[in-house]
Amino acid sequence: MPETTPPYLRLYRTMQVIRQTEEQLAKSHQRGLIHGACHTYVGQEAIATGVCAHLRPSDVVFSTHRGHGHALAKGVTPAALIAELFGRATGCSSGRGGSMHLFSPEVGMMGTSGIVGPCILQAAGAGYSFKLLKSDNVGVAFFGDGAVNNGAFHEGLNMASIWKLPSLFICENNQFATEVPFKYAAGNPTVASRGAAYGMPGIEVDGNDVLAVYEAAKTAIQRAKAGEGPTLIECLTYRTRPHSEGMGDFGYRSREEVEAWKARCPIRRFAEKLVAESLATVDELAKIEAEVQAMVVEAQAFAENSPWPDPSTAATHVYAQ
Amino acid sequence: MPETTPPYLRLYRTMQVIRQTEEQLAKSHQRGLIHGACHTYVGQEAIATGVCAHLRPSDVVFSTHRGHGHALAKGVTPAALIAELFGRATGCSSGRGGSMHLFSPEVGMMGTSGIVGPCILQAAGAGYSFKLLKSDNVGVAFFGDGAVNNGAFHEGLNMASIWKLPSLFICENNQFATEVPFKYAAGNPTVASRGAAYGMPGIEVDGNDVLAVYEAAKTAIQRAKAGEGPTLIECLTYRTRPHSEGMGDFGYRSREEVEAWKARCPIRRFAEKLVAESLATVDELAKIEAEVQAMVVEAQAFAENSPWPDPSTAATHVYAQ
Amino acid sequence: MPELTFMKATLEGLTEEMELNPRIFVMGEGIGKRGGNFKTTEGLFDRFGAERLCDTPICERGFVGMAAGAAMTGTRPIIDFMFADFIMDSIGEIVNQIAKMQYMSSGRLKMPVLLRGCIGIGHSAATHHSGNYYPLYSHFPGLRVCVPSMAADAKGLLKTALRSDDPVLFLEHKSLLNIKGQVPTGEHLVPFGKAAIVREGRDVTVVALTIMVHKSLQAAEILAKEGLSVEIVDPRTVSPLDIDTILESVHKTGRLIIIDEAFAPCGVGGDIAALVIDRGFDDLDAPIRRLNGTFTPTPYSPPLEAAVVPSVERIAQAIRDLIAE
Amino acid sequence: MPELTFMKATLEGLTEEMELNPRIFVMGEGIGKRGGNFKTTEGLFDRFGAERLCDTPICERGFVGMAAGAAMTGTRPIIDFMFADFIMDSIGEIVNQIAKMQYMSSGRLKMPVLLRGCIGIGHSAATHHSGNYYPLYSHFPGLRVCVPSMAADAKGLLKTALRSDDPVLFLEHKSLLNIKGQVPTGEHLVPFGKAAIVREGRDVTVVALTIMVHKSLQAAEILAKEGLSVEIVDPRTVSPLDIDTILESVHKTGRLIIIDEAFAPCGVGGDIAALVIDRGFDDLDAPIRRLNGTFTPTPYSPPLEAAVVPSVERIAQAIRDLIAE
Ligand SMILES: Cc1ncc(C[n+]2csc(CCOP(=O)(O)OP(=O)(O)O)c2C)c(N)n1
Ligand SMILES: Cc1ncc(C[n+]2csc(CCOP(=O)(O)OP(=O)(O)O)c2C)c(N)n1
Ligand SMILES: [Mg+2]
Ligand SMILES: [Mg+2]
Repeated sequence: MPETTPPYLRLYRTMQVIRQTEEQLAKSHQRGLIHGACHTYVGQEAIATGVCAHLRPSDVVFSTHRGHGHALAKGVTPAALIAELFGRATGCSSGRGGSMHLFSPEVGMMGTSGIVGPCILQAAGAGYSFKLLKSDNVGVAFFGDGAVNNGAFHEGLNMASIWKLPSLFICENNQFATEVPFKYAAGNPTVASRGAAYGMPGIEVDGNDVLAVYEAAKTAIQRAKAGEGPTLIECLTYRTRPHSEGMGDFGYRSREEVEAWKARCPIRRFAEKLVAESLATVDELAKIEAEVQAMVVEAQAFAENSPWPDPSTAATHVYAQ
Repeated sequence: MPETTPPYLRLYRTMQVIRQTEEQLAKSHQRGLIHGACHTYVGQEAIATGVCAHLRPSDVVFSTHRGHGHALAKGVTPAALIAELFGRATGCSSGRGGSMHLFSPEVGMMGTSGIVGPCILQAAGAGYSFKLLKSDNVGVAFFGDGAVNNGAFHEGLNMASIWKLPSLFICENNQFATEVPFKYAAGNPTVASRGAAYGMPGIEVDGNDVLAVYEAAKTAIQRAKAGEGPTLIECLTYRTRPHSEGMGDFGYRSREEVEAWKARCPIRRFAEKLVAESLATVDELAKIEAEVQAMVVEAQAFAENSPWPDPSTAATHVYAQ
Repeated sequence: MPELTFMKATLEGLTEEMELNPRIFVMGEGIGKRGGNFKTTEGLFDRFGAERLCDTPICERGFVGMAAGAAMTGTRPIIDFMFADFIMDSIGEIVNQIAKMQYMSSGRLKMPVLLRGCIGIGHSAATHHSGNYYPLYSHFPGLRVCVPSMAADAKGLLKTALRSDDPVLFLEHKSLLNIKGQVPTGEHLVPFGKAAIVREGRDVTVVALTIMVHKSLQAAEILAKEGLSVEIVDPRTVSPLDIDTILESVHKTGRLIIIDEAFAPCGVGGDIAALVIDRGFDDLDAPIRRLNGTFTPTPYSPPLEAAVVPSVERIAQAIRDLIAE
Repeated sequence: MPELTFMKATLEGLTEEMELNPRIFVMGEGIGKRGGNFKTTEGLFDRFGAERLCDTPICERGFVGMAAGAAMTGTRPIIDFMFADFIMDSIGEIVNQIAKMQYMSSGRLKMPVLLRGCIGIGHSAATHHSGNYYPLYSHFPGLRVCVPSMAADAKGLLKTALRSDDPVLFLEHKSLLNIKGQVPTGEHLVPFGKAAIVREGRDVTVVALTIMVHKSLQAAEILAKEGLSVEIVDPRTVSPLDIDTILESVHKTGRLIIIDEAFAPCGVGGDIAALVIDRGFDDLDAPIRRLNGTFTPTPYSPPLEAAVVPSVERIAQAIRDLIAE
């Protein structure tokens, strides 16, 4: 539930969990422990963190190929995530999914998708359920700027708006879809202004400022729960690692640009702010960082030591029961 | 090519051709001469007429289930249209298409579609061809308000905009998709304002005023040919017959509303204006009306007397050559 | 048992299930107050209200995608497409999302989505309103595909679908909608994957799908007068497909022909033929034949349209030929 | 003849045709400067410029729909989907527009659209990047479907596709992209609907598709050491399907097995089986068998993924079993 004072240390911890897990995954990718694609969330941590801080397990999240951060912020453990990417039976999708198919309905992580677009529709659909069931849950879609020019965005936002569904549409505008700049791909290069086309508030926030995201999400959730309908939030951000681990990175953007954004690291910025405004001490933050580090080391060991799934289960659960 | 003075009498004639052909078709539907669906264009004549007046055979039109008016305005003869709806070999689609699949590429009528949406994309695609071929043709999509909430609208307009394609997007907002009001179906109930989402001019015109449509189309075509990109034109209008011949009409709208719109008949209004402003005499208009009537009577006879297609040709032309 | 049309039978099944289960809702174009283009939801709007009979904009992909999200969060959406042709814009949501969600979540998510629409050639509906798409859906794991031919089965399968946690394609041939049949009142469930022998016979097994069941029955009448005894099997669902019933029948008759309005290539008939030749090789006294709709988009004009669909006479002749083989 | 990878062979064919025909252009995500996710357009951007190598937003339905309009107005679009899975959002444009346009216009419009994308299971790509969709496309009239397995065929079919006025699905198994083969330079056209006998044999006919051609060749090597003589037919295109070559082979061997990574139901194997049993009934000395990928969404984890694909060993065993039948 929206709180009056943001849970500063919890936000900090979540961002640390994401960052450190991602860095661990990047290393594991180099070691060949990850078998398929691996799209990290480094640089965008503030977004999943700021939004998911408001969500209960019964609130649901639908996400994309770049979904590790959402899964972690929603409550999937680093161990379950890492094990999934290692293809182990203990992974959050029992090894069936890998990086792009993270499922943990127990905590409201309803899945990431390797196809761009569907998460938007699914979050609208969840909103429809919640409206019909008269529950006060919300459905949240996280998606990239690349999804904005897709028909799913148009159809999903329009329906969510006309039926005033309790849904949030969080666009993480990291300015590129793989290597294609959003400025090139979109006739109108601001996402937030697209809300108007659907009669929906469109809010632009600094996606590297966790408190800004937190506040925007808070307002949107209040709106959703009050039956006033969905909100589109554009979070301006940047991914500071390549599109996918192992891919080249400087054919379409410059090292300088990447470095400039690294300097705007949402975690460092937040830490500085907390200390500067005496909301936390350097020691408190260091302690969190160390705790998280221990957790990630343990998660890594857990994943590496986890068993492979049993090949005889390869075709179970295609149908119910 | 855009002219300085609108071709008043030609516009009047085209509207008459559409109206009279449609009324003939409505009668034929009652007589059982039309085998499938029949969506008439009565009330919307000014739109096809005003736009197509600017088009040469090499400019292309893509249309919808409600496409009779576009076909006629683009140069398909009433005989070829009526014969098509009668399922005859002499029809513009050799009897293969009926009301919703009208093809006459010779005159730039590239087809109507029974599926809502594709015409928008095809007109953008034609624009891409023309750009690549460096021809000065334009691609035009006519579509209803119902298509505006469809992903094809979003994707097609965005791409046409970013590549500055010579395409026109003509939305005939007759306020209903079958029986569903546009106001209900759309989060933002003006179509023209949607242009902004794609960085494209969005123009609203009175779709029952042929000169207004004519002028808007003229500007849009100039823009397209100058390489400045596409235009979205919303033509506010109303269909005064049921969605499809034989369907009920007053479960979702009132007789009064229909009558009020009948009073705004684009043909009568235009005739009155022409006479009032001494741009034509009553006699001139009556003569055109009579000529058209004769033509439609002849077309009807032609269609009724035309041969059926040969069943042995039912599967020819599935593939080329 | 009362006589009902196919359409009324599904309406009865739907009404009963919506009464029983408040989580069921319907989405589609004109399925609210209008009651559906094919009267599939007639009267339900007044009974259940706008939230459970939700009129949509024209955005098939969008609302199918929403159905996935809704099903994952505790409700049971029915998407009423009117014409199944309109589903094509949402194949991505069906094949890559809806069909895969249970598997990818290792069974932790259920996917109780019912997708219904009218299929089939007839009434000069022309090529955008005439498709038969069950082979497409049957090819993909994770989906159930119902193709009832009889009013009672339509009701029974619809009710089964609305109690199943699997996504179901429920495809109704337009020309069946007004066909009448005896329909059990109340609780009547037809299981998935259980074929019906709609006519018993000795000389040949005819597997017929949807409208072709009725045409085959007429052909069988003609052939009976010629002394030929035709057994007709209606699979009722094509995924799962009840191959055992077909094999038993072929074991008895030694001959098999599949009659299907849908296109032959990569169709249900090929599948049946392959399964029978694999498992019932020694039972076969003659080649397996298929009679399908012509491999062409559907034309509008009545004589052309008639030419692309297997007629009673062509069915009868194909059966005669096979028996003579 | 130079040795080229499959990927370089298609790139060579594409480059040659783009040189010859200025109306050809390519659309897709990252196919411009980046040269394609699978390097399918490497170097072409510099050679032909941005208009002919057009990077798109992520809106597959949109640009496939545009391709239809472009093809109708004098250009020849190639849509490069990278993964064929992404095509699913545009099935409506393919099945209801592109495939039907020539027919509906009675041949007055042509539809020279090439739709290419990578298919197939492997490399832990998981379920949204692993589909084999050729059965879906083969079911619908109006489309051509190429599934080459060899570098030379890939080039030859691609060039044929780019001179055909029909819409073509060109589907490349990811695991083939780096396989090498002798590829004729310059003019080299492989016709649609002509199968290749990739290995001659006496005891059994194996029809194998895409990657399974290579696995079947390996299996045949193993079996040769056991004294079994395996003939392998690669259809190369599945629509049209060259059934005559298959029938001739079966006439010789008396036995048929179809090896296909794609799902069995409503697949190409069923179609082949049905055609062979219909036309070659008397040639068959044993049941027809199919060995397909398991009927399940594709899992990510290596041991699971391996379990759902026919392996060389399973192929060899299936052939042995059939010969023993
Ligand atoms: C429908 C579809 N088309 C193409 C792809 C291939 N693809 C994977 S990620 C990606 C770029 C996505 O960009 P964006 O949405 O901005 O997310 P980001 O990677 O920047 O987080 C593309 C094109 C896909 N996954 N789905
Ligand atoms: C994709 C798709 N969905 C549904 C339909 C059924 N349908 C035919 S016409 C129509 C309403 C179209 O409304 P609009 O676009 O406003 O055109 P109008 O009939 O008002 O001219 C609908 C829903 C269709 N043809 N295509
Ligand atoms: Mg991005
Ligand atoms: Mg309308």
